[in-house]
Parts: sequence; C-alpha cells; structure tokens
Amino acid sequence: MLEAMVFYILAAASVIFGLLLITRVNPISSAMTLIGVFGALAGLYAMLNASFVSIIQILVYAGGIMVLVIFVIMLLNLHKDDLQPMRAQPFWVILALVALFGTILGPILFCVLPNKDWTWGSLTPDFGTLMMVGEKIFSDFLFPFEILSLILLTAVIGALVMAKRKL
Amino acid sequence: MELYPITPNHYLALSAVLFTIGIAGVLTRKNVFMTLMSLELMLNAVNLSFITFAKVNSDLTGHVFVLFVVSIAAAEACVGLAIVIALFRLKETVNLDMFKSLKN
Amino acid sequence: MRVVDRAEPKGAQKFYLVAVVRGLIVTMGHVMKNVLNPKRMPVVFYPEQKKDLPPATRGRHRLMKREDGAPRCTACMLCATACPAECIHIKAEESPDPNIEKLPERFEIDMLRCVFCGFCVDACPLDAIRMDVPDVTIAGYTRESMVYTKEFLMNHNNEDVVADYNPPRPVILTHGPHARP
Amino acid sequence: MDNQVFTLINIAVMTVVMWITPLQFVPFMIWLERKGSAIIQDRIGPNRAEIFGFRFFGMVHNFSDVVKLLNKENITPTHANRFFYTMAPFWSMTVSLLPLLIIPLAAPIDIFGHTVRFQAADFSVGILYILSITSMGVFAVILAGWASNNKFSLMGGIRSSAQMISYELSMGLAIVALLMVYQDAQVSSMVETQGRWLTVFGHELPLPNWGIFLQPVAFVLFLVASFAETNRNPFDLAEGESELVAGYHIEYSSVKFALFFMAEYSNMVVASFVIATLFLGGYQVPYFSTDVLAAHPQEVLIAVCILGFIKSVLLGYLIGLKARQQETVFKKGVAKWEPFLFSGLFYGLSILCLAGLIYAFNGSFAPWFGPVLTTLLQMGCLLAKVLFFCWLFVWVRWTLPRFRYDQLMNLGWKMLLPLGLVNLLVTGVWLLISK
Repeated sequence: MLEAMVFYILAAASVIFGLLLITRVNPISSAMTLIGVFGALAGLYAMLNASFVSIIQILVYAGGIMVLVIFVIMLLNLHKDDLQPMRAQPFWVILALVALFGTILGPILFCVLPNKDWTWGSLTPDFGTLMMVGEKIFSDFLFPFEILSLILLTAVIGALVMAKRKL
Repeated sequence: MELYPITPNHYLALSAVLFTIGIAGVLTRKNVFMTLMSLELMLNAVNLSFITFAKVNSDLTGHVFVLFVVSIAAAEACVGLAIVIALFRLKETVNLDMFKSLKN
Repeated sequence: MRVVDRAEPKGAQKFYLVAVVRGLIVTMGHVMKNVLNPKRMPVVFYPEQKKDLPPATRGRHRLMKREDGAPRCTACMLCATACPAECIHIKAEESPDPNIEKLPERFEIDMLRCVFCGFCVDACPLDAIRMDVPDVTIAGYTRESMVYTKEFLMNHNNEDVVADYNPPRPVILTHGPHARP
Repeated sequence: MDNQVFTLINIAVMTVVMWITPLQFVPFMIWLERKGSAIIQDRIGPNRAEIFGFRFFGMVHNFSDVVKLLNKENITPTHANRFFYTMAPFWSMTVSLLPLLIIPLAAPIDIFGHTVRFQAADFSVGILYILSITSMGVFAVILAGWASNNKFSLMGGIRSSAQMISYELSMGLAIVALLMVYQDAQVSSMVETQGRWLTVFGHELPLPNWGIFLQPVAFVLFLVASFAETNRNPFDLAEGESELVAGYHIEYSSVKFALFFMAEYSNMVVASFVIATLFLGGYQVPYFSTDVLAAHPQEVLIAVCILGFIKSVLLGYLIGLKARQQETVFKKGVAKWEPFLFSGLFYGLSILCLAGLIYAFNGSFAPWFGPVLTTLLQMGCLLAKVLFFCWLFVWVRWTLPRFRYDQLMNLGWKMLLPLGLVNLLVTGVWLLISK
C-alpha cells in the first residue's frame, strides 16, 4: 500500500512537472520543472531497486547537465521575441497532441500493456548497488565503456571548438 | 490495469506518458532550450522503462545502459549548448525558426 | 592605457600550499598571543575607557567670552563668510557697550552641515570662536537638536579645555580696553 | 517492543537529531567567526549585548541578530520572479541540512536487547549521496541570483555556478580515490575500516587507518573543494563584496537573508562533519577500537576524567585571564563578575572530574555502562574533529585574501583536476602492487 502511494505521488509529480516543462514561457522555469521531473524519476528508480542509478540521475542530470543548461540560458541575453510560449496555433497543437496520443500512447496503454503479464523478477538484496553495477560495467561492458570515454572527450573538445571565440 | 498492486505495466505506462510529453515539447516549442530539455525528458522516459525491464528480468544490463544514456546525454547537452552559443553569436536569437539558412 | 604584467606564480608556488600554511601560522601566532595574554591586547574598551585625545585635536566649536560674560564676538560675519559649508548663521544686534559696535543676537552652528574645516577659527579677528572642545561623539535625535545655539556654545568658563593646548592665537587687531584678556 | 518498531523509532529520532544538529551549530559558528576574526586581528570582538547583564562572551549578539532580522521589512524587488525569489533561500537551507543524515555519530551499540544505531540513514551508495545533495545546492545560489533581478546578483549566481561545477570534479575525484582504498561506498563501513591500523605491504604501522594517511592528496583536494563548494574564503567569489556588493543575496532582507546566512554556516558545519568522517576516522577514537573501549569501562572512565580535568582547568585558567582583563574595565555589576563565574564553573567541572576519577577507581559498573560511555566518548571525539574543521574554516577566512577569478579557474582546472587524476592513477597502481 505504501509502495502504491509513493508510486502514484512520484508519477503524478513527474507528469505534472513534465506538462509544466513544455508550457512555461521562461526557459529557467522550465529548467527548474525539469529538475523536479528528475527528482521524481530518481525516487522511482530507487523504488525499482536501482539505488546507484537514482543517485547518478540526481548527480549527473540534475546537478551537472541542468546547471550547464541554466548557465547557458543566463549567459545568453534573451530577447522578448525568444520567450514565446508555442510554435503554432492552439488548434494545430491540440491536433498534434491528439495524433501523438493516437500513435504512441494509446496503443501502448490500451493494447500492449493489458495483454502483457509482466511480473517482477526475483532479486538479490544487493541488486543495483554501486558494487554490482560496477562489476557489470567492468566485465561485460568494458569496451563500450572505453568508447564512451572517447565520446565524452570528443564532445568536450568539440564544444570547446564551437563555443570559444578565439582558440 | 488495476491500481494496486504496482506492476511493471504502471511504470511502462508512466514511461509512455513522459515520452509523449517530451515529443509534444519538441514539436510545439520554438525555443532551442525547450527543445533540448524536452529531448532530455524523452531520454529519461526511456531510462525508466530500461530500469523497469531490468527489474523484471533481474538483469543489470538495463542499469548499465541507463548509465551510458546519462553519459551520452551529458555529451549531447555539452555539444548542443555549444552549438546554441555559436548560433546565438551569429543570429542574436534562440528561435529555431530563424536557423534556416545554409549560408551565413 | 598602461598594461602591467602581473608576476604569475611559478613552479611549486602555484600550489599555494606552503604560502597558505605560513599565513595560517602567522594568524595562529596572533591567536595564541591574545588568548594567553589578553591584557596586552592593544585595545581600548571604548565607553568605559577613553584614550587621551592629542593636544591639537580639532573638536567642537565654542564661543569665547569677555570678562563680563558677554560674547567676545562682534558679529562681523567673517566666520560665516569663510565657512564653506554655510553652517554658521548670525543675526546681529546693537551692543549696549559704546566701545563695541555690535553683538550677535543669535549665533547658530548647524552641526549637520559643519565639515570641521576650522576656517571660521582662522577667520575670526577676535579669537571669539575656537574648536577645541574634545567632544568627538556629536549626536542628536532630531535635526533641530543638532543646531547649536549661542547659549550652548557659550556654556563654559574661559578655561583651556584641553590641557597643554596652546596653538598660536590670531593677532589681536582691536584696541583699548577690549584687548585680549 | 519488537525489533522493527524499535528500529523505526531509532531512525526517526536520529533523523530529527541530524536535522537539528547543524542548526544548533549555527549560532556557535557565527560566534566563533566573530570572536575568531577579532582575536586574529588583535581585537576583543563582540561583548556588549546582554540579557540581565549576562553577556556570555558575546554569544548574546546572536539573539539580538535574530530579533533584528525577524523585525526587518521583507522586501521583494520589482520585476523579481516572486516564486523563485522566495523559493531560493528555503531551498538553500533544506539542502544544507540534508547531507548530515548519513553521518554516523557513534558505533552501533547493543543495549537492553536492542541494537541502537546512531545514524539516520545508511544508504548503500553512501558517499555519492553527499555529492549529489551538494550539487543540488548550486540551484539555490543560481536562482537567488537570477530571480532577484539585479545584475550584481546575477553575476554572483553565474560565477558561483561555474565555480561549483569546476570544483565538484575535483571533489568527485577525491571521493573516487577514497572508494578505491576503502573498497566500499557505505559510510558506516568506511568509518569502521578507519578503526583499524594502517597496513603497508602487510606491516602494521603505528598509525590509525585514517583517510588522511591513506590518501593525503585526496584530503587536500577534498578540503580545497569543500571550501569552494561552501563559497567560503578564499573562494567566495559568489559574494565578493569588492566587486559584486554582496553577490547573489544582495536583494534579500529580513528572514530570507537570515536563511541564506544560516545555510552558509550550516553548510560549513556539514562540510566539517563530512571531512571528519571521511578522512579523520569519524567517531573512531585514535588507537582504540569500539570493542576495546566497550570492554574496559574502568580504564576509559579514568582516561576521560583525566582528560576532562586537564581541559577544564585549562579553560578555567584562560577564562580567568580574560576575566582579569575585563575586571579593570567593567567596574561594577554582572559584567564584572560574570567571567569569574564561568572560570569558576570550569574549575568546578575539574573537581567533578576528580570525583569521577575516585568513583572510577573503586566503583563497580553496570553492564550498560561500558557501551554508553563508549558512545559518549566517540561522540565527543567526532565533535572535537568537527570543531577543529569549523575553526579551520574561520581561520582560513581571516588569513587568506580572495582569489582572482582567473586564478580560481586555473587552480580548479589546471591544478586540482590533473592532481586528482594522477592521484587516482597512483592509487590504482599502489593497490595492484600491494595486493
């Protein structure tokens, strides 16, 4: 019962924050609501026995990436014209949302999920801890991990090249 | 789908809802930052289903993938914001509709 | 515009640690000294203890008196003219003494405007105004209370307020019995 | 009472205690800052505010501060974003209170058939939790700077966000090095590991197994980074008053300013707790493990009494010196005899310690006495370490000048980051060799 309550609270928070995210005019407000989404999702990850991932969610997403985004938003001197709520007319927006619901959300919610009978797997108590995930990464996924570090390095260099005025 | 107990279906449905919200954000907003943040939201929705399936299959591969996705998202935000800064320097705006010319 | 090159730290200096620790030792030395020997702290507990002001302190104004208690001032307006802050307001009246032309009926100094430059003292030909009252905490609750009147400024005997305070006086230009006492 | 209920009550009580602890430290820290700065600069420091004539060596100034701040007008600037403007100080305060939840105050003890834990939450991710919470603290500063519609505060916010991102990296590297040597992320097990002897190539050295001896470079990195994360001198560019007036909290007044102020000091307290726990063995008494202490209550009591005697005599003597300085000034009333009163209190405490010594030599002890005494001793030990770091924060602030901004960035990216990476490499090689 407690689990259900926590789930519904976090789920509602993430959906409400997500809706706020795409409707706020000011990018900073949107960024803060996105942090709310990340927090709620971190709680959900913790409920799914993924403690390490939930901490990483807060540490990297909320603490790292979002600070970067907010930093850049503040760095750029945004004009009034840049702060417009919607791209298109409300009618088109509603039509697009209905179409999206019909193509993605509707089938999943009403066709796929009720027919699938997922059950939770049996877990060891240290499932998803730092130790276990680390062992997994450094045994089965060592090569992708190294590639990933290269990608990050490339991204840093690329960002420097693009954003710096004079190298 | 019953409300209780919480099954993987609940998490997957939430994931789908969040993904849809993300797509709606990408499609309807003009601001570059909004598009980037909606993209992040979509990535997170996918992450949620990854974690759910990891628990369903009691396999940690899903967690590893989420960590990779988070790292890629960091790289993406880094490069994306650099591009935004460069574009803003050129056009003095962050309106996506203004970035349409191939020259200058 | 002149650009000055700053000396950038080199080598081991760049880590700052050695210099930081040395600085910390210096301040800790002060702490130990002051904790172990608080009586030698170079401080004054102000309202209870007061330092002697130096002999040439330029303090608050006062108006000097003649022997009969009348103000020495003759309302010549030289001080009011010299005052850069325009804080001296004088209203003259006829003097009963036939040897003196005028007396101040009102002599007011607006202490909120006064800049303590001392020009009024220099300007006075009669040594009627001095700035030697060692009153350095001048305060009031209203603006009106900060306008010092003639009576307030004359509320003293002609004693030397600060001991050993004996700056050169202006040359006495008057004559007869009203020469400087 | 069954065990589950007892555990729940234990966790609840510890959570409340851990939330209150930094708040209790805040007035002390403010007092320490004022008195410490004064005494470093050969001054007396605050000693005027009084309650019924009692001054408590300037401690009363905190109460008058509180009264003043609560009575001030609560101003919101025009065109400020009201929601974020109001939210920022509360966020700052909340975030500064959270990390303490995973710090153990003492080793768990078995008493009256239950295991009492002195730790509110023992997450398996442990130390990463602290990192993630401190990374959330940036938003309070950024939001305050942005929402108050002032260019100085915006500059402060941007500066501090850049600074915190830069120094979080070196902090993370220091923590990774720690994870490598402790082989665990759980804080309780990290502290337990630090109770052993330092072992190098199978030889036990006469040193405790503390993080500062295992990872001296990581200690320096972590210390510098925590100074930067708490926005303290010499890294307080977020509020450099010579350039930005007051930085991000320039537009704040009254209670909101008080919240920022308290958050700054409670951040310092939390940082002190974290450093003491990670690098100075937490609650571990050097050279004596928990079992040894619990098994020998008599010897422990004797040692505690002797230490307490020395400490209280010393304090009584020092306060007596202070009293003799003030007696020449305050000629009458409470102010004259109050310092003598405190001096006498400490001398009385020393007599109490002597009485405890006599009791220790010929008393017999109940079975619960050993564990309880051990717990108190360990809490006292942690407190001493924390107080040292609290003093270090004050000490450094009043010794060093502020860095220039380019120096700050150079130090973070070109010095500390490579140093942390090299440290990781050396640690890895060392672990491989010593295995």
